[in-house]
Amino acid sequence: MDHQILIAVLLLSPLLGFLINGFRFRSQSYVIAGTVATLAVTVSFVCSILLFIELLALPAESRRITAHFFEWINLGDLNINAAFVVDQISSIMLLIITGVGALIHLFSIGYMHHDKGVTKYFSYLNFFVFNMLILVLGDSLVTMFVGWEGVGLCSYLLIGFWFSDSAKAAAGMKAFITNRVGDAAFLLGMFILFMTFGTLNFYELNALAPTTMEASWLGAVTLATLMLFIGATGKSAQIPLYVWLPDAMAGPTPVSALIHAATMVTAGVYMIIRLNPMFVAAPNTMMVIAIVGAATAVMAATIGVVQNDIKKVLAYSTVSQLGYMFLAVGVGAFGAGMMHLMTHAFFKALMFLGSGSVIHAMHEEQDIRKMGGLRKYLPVTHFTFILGWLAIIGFPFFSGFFSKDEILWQSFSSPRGHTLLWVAGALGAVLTAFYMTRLMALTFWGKSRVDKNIHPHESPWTMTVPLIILGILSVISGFIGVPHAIAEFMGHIPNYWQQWLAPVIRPLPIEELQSVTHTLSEEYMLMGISVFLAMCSAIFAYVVYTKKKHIAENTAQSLKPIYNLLDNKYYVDEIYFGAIINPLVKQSRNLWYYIDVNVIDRMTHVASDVATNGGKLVKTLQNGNMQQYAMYVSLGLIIVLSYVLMR
Amino acid sequence: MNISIGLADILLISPVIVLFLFSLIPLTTKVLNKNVEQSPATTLVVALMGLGIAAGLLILFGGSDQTIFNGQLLFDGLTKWAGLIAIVSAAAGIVLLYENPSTPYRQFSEIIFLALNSVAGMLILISAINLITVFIGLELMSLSLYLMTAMSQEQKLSKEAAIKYFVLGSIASAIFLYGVSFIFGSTNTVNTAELMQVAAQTIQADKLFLFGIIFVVIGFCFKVSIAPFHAWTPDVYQGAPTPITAFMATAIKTASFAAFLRIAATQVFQGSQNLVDVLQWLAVLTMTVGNVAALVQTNLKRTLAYSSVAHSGYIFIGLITVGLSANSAYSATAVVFYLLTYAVMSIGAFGILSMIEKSENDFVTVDGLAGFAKKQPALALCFTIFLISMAGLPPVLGFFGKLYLFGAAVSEGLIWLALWGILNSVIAVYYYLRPIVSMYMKPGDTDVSDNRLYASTIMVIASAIFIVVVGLFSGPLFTMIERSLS
Amino acid sequence: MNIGASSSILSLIIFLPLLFALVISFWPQRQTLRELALGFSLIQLAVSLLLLRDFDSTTAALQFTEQFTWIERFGISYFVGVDGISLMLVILTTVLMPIMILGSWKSISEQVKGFHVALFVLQSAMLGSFLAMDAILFYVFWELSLIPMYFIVGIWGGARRIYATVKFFIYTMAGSLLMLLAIIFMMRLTPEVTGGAISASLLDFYKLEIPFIAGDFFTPQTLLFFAFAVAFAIKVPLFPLHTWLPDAHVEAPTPGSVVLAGVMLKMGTYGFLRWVIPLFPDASSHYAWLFIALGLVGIIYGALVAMIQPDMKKLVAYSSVSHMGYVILGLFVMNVYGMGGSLYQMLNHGISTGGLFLLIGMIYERTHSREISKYGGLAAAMPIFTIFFIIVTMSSIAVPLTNGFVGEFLILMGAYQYSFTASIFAVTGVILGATYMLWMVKNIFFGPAGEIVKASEHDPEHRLHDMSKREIAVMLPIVILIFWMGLFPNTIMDYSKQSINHLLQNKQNYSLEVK
Amino acid sequence: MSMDAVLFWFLSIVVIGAGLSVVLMSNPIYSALSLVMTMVGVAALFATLNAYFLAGVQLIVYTGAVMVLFVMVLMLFDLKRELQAFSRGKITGFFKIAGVGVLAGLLVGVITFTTQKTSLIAEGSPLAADIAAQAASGADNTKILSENLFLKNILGFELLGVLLLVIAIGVVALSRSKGGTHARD
Amino acid sequence: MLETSMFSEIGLNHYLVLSALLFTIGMAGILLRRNLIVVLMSIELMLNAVNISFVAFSKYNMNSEGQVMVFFVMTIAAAEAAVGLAIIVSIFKRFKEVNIRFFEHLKG
Repeated sequence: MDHQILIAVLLLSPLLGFLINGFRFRSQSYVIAGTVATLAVTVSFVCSILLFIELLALPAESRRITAHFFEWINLGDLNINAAFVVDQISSIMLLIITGVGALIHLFSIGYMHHDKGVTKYFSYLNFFVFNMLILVLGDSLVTMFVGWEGVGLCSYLLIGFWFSDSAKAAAGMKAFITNRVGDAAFLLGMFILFMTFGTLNFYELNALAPTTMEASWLGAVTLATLMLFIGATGKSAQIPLYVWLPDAMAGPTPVSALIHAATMVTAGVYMIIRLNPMFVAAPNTMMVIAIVGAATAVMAATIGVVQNDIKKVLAYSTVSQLGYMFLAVGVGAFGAGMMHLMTHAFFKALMFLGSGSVIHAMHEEQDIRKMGGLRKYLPVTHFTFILGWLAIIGFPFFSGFFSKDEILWQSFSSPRGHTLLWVAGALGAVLTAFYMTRLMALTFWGKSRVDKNIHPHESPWTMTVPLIILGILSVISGFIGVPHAIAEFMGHIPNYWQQWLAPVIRPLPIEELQSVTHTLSEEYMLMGISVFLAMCSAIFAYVVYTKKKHIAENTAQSLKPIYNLLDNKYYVDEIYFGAIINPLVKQSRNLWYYIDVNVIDRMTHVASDVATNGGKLVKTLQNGNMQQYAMYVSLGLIIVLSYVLMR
Repeated sequence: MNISIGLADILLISPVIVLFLFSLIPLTTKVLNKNVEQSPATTLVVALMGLGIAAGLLILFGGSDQTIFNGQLLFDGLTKWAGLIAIVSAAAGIVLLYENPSTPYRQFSEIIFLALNSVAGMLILISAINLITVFIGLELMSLSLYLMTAMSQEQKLSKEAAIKYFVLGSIASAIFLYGVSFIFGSTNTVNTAELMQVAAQTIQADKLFLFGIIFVVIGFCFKVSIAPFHAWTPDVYQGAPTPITAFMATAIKTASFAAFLRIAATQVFQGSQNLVDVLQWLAVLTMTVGNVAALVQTNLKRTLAYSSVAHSGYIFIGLITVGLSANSAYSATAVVFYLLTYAVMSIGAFGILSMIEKSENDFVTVDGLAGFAKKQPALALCFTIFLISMAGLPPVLGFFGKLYLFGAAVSEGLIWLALWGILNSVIAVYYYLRPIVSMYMKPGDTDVSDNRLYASTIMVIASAIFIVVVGLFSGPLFTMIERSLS
Repeated sequence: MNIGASSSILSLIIFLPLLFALVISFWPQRQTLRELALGFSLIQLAVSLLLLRDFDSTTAALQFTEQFTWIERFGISYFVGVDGISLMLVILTTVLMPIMILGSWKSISEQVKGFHVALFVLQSAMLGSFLAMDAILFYVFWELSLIPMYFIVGIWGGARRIYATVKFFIYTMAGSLLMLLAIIFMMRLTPEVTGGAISASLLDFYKLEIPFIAGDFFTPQTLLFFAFAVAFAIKVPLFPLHTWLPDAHVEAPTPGSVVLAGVMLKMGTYGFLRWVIPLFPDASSHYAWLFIALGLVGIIYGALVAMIQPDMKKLVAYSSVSHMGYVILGLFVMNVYGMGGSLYQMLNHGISTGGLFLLIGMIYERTHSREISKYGGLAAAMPIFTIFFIIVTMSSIAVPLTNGFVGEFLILMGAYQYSFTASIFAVTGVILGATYMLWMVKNIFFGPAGEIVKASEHDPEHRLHDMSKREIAVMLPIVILIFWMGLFPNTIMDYSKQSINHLLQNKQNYSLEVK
Repeated sequence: MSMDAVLFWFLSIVVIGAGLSVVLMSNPIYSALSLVMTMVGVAALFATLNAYFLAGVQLIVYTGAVMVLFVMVLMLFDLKRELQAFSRGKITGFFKIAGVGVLAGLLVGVITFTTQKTSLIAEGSPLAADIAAQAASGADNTKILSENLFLKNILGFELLGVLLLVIAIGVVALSRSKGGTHARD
Repeated sequence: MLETSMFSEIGLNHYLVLSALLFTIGMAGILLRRNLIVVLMSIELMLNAVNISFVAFSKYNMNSEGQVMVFFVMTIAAAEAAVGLAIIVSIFKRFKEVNIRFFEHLKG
């Protein structure tokens, strides 16, 4: 019972924060609003920790705390409860969401203090946390879907937070609709699962998941998982539905940190890990996921190389990193995926907040070409940003290093992996190192290109404290899940992460695992190659963007077509608009014009015209001449007589 | 030949006698009063008394299923009900007459005299089972009407209407009579009761008889305005003074249909499938012509005239059903019920028009009703009720009339006729809605010609109440009529 | 004091509004008319809640039945009853009524008396058609509902009101007359099952076994099925019979739109559920594909066409076409999810689309424009209004925790159970629905201040003031219902579960018991 | 050719010829006079059919009364020449003439080809033998007629009285009404 | 044989055909003549045709009822003529015209 209360408090405290701030949305007192919101999330964080401790106390196999509140939808065989589960996976998510969330709330107090809609902002933020908690805690796909759409809604509201800019409002709408495409597939996936297994509860589904692998592409499990994966591509910004995420940077920067880096966008990965037995049973889906993940990782990284907006760079980086996570889950490395999810949450949140600090300092200037040399104005930001940078480029023994290399290794060594996947992953790592270094170089290092009117200054403590905490986490968090190879090397550090997750992760089938064997040396070699290449890339970028600018410009000039292609993000938006959206709108107009107006209404009018013309005919016949009338009588008589005689 | 006329004959025919006598009272008074017209109100009261007494006598003796005058007249349920409808609607027509600008008040007693005798003719027409008596009744009814039409204060259109009605009506009479002569020649009788026994066989064997029947049927078709014999209807309805139009659309139509019903009830149609077919086509043609023509009218009276044609088509469906069904009481009841329905709503609708007309030359257009609802909410509501009822929308009487009528058709397997009737109802809705649109939804200041038209107002409101109340409780009335018809 | 639902509570529910209408039409004071009407509607709501309280949701049987002979000759009776299928629609009708009256407080300024009389008569007719268990009685109420609606659109409507109202009337009338013919035909068949007497009772109709030959269109059951189905499809409205709806909605005054979308359209879908499917099980199954296809076309077509509408009301009207397509889809997949979802979606659509129309009405009162392109940036000027609008929008696009999700989810699930292809088409509606609604929200509320907002800034007389207390009071029940129904759907679905299960299990020989 | 036949053919030629000239004469006075001729011919035809009483009535009522009325009215109007005696219009004219022709054809066809009633006395007449016996003499015929008229059809007879009264009063009233011949205004 | 019998033996059909011809002549008159009085005369022609038919049938059926009818028809025809003429006279008084052409105001 006390679990139930704990979970209730965990869930309701952000909701309460939302309501409190929501009802006084006109208030401009950022202190009250911020305090309320931050407190609400902090309460949740405390609950999360308590729950985590309770979980720790439970034996490994039965680490599961459930809270059943009420029956939600109950019809036929469908039985969906408002029930929530804290287990190994969701407890990690809980900690990330509430922990990082609380930090970002704190950061926001400083960041948003001058904004008129600050109370509204905090209420949205709290509401987001509430929905995210439902997403991760829900015990069934439908409950998850509640949060799934709920975070989408919050994302929509927060992206369009500065709604008077119509581009920003449009970005919010784009995010929601793109997500809806995924959601539609998600719904289909749910239906397939329900009709196949008769339940939508995660545990029941996982227990029912077939142990034999499904070879067919059209098998129920494959189809269902594919559909769910499409849902995940929407939420987690994978090809082909990633297009909304870069635009989503229109929202306030802490929002980007919370929603579009740390939490919401990882929901797809989380969902796949939640249902990992089901996905394991569908190798075809896994293959698709891995390929999509790898492709996204590379593609987003290439775009990131040429972006000049600090947040856009981070956004593409996020897309790219999410690609890694999908690559991981696609090859069956669920633990590694989850690990990367967590480390990414730390360092990407850190970098977003850092960029927020920069933007704050630069008075809303986001173009990195107009920055440079900020190191001296923003020491704390710079320092923490460096930590994040090192983490993301996989600098050894920073958190990103552990998770990313585990993913790369798994993509090579897993029975569902492939050399090409590893190549793609490594290429992505190289590119990541390049563009992140470029970002650092252009923003913090080199000569200042800052506008004379702008006097950058370090942010207040509410903003720097979260940066520092996240920086620390970015550095150390990798150590809780040190990969096997490195652990060997570092002296048998236990992999707490794997141990923790093991009970809820279904390993790949034993026969598959036995089919491939890899040696430790291979692992070292590959790790060495990737790290080496990444470091080279980083150094190259450093050199190019701090010392020898002309190289970059020359390259851009000489590779104009490629540069343009990347600069225009492979024209994906244009293709979507040109091939789908615009024709759809145009055809809709035609549809309305031709079908509604010219067919259906026309038919109605024709029918009435027929009647009216009939009436006019009768009117003509009724010409007022009584002899004419007598003629009708006689003709009528004749016709009747003749007709009757005909038989 | 021992034929005596007894008390029973006199009692049964007493409504006719009463009507005739009462028709003479105002006239006699006028003559005695040095040819000076007494107050129209008195005349009206006398006329209404006469009609009232006649109605009472009809109720008292009417439905006794007796034939009198050697099988000339039959007083059965049909006589009683159709007679009552005719008398009551005639009374309503007279009330309208009393307050209409086209009425020649200096000759009000003459008009009333003609009207009451016309009603007497109707009673004869309704009760006659001898075709020649039918003819006499028909002529008594029609000739009075022609004269009434011609006597309007309005000089141009009413005269034209009268002459058109007269000439075409005479052709119809001739056709009817020619048919009677053929029937007489073939069967040696013109008594419908006797005809009933031989009709079905004779019609197959004897083409002359078939022709006779067709001529008679077409004679009636003319009177009840079945297309293509309807052409006089819109012109005459429009040209005649509105109260007389009301009289024509209700009393005359009821009486003609009742007599027609007697022909149909002889089951004579059953002998010739072709005849049945062609009658069905006539019904379809009538409904369609009436409704589509009404769609394009602007003059409200003419619209209602065409609508009257369309309603004849609906009733004609019932009539065909009567001609086909073995147990015709139900179908006949449906027809009589519809006649009642149509009479009440027509009286009401024409009554409203009559009240709006400002002078004998005034005619009401559809758009001319604009703003009526603001000036006269009660009357506008009544008019709406009449129109809704005519359109056959529940819960008012018109719906139930149609329900029973189409129900009868469906039960005889004439589903396609019912379908056609229903299709037509849809067309009809459009033009029934237009006056409502005008009254309620368009700005304007249409008002009644005089706020002191008490008699008409009472009559119109009573009709509306009747339509609503009887509409809701039509079951007992239907059962009552059916019981007296079977 | 324990006010129990007496045996004649249904008659009370049906005829109380008529009585109210009568009282209002003779009420001498103009000033207190609205308050009176509001009070009456609340009384009516209370009475209907009594019904809800005493309703037994554990049975599929017909409850609170009353049967009096009406027209004995044809076995037509005044026969009313309520079961799980109709109960919630009755409540929906009575709930929306006070909201509508309150919503029209300012917008209806002419002929106030007539307006409220029409509203109450309309309410009575609608309740009657939900509760009638006799074919003719049903038909009477069904058609009766047209007349006040006709006046509401025609008198208090917009510029093209007459075209719209006549179109509405004739479309609906055309369909329902076919139904009348079918009813008459079926009454002729009833002696088979009643042992000689004609009957118009629905329960006797249920007993009929009307011959059906698959593939032969001209068999009685097929023809009757289509006669009924067309009548209801026009009312729903199902593509391609929907074109009257946008016109009617655009021209109708706010309460007219609300009642049209909120309740009247439900009469069509209710008809399918109460009449078509149980009466003609073979034909319904055999031609289910057709209606599913039309429902799907309606979903997608309605959404696509809504997307390009420049007028808010027209957009919402086409969204109704889309939403009602879902309902039809759910009904004809003939499984418990589809049907349960459909029944739920009927309520949802009534509430959320009704809410949208109310909101559009409020903004129209202020600016006298419904052209989306003239708006923009309204969120800054009217934040509370924006909040309400977005909440209702979310309900309309079926975001979870709002009512819309539950219905749509169940219907889609039902569609999937019927066919994967059908569900693929159906879910596109989910995407498109979000597209057009958000497009509208974006263009009205977000972006830089548009023509109207700018004009209002400079003109103190036309300043856009945010929602008044009354307007909040109008919207609050709707928002509460949206969330209540989204969070606790069982509290509402429990009432209809038995009836739906009963229908699905005994589709071939459906019958209703009388409790 | 019996005398009867000769008489019939003569009379029928007269009737048809006169009837045609009623229709075809463009001067209404000539039409009226032709109508008199027709009436007389019809009266004679009645006589050939043993309906002597009716022949008399025909002569008195029609030629005597009705025709006088017609001629009088014509005189009253003083119509010397008709401007447009016949209706115009090619299509309608065609339909009218064709219609009349077809109607005549239909009637004659049905009369001659579908029945073979060549005799003037029905075989096995349903009436009583006494009538058959009395039928030979015209005097008795009138008696039977009068009995029939005053006993069996007394109602019709009385009604005709009413009708004539109504017509008389009505016509007078019409003539005195506004715009009538004897209007007081 | 047929020739002789048709000409020499006068039967019912002869009278009926005569009546039919007269009837159609009357009909033609109504359809074609524009003078209202002539139209009225044509109506009389039709009624006379009917009378011939009645009398012929009366003789054929040996039923004097036919003759009674003729009597009635004649009376009514006279009454009709009276009414018709009265209306025509009143029309003439108003319009100075009895040509049908002038009475086409009511139409459509």
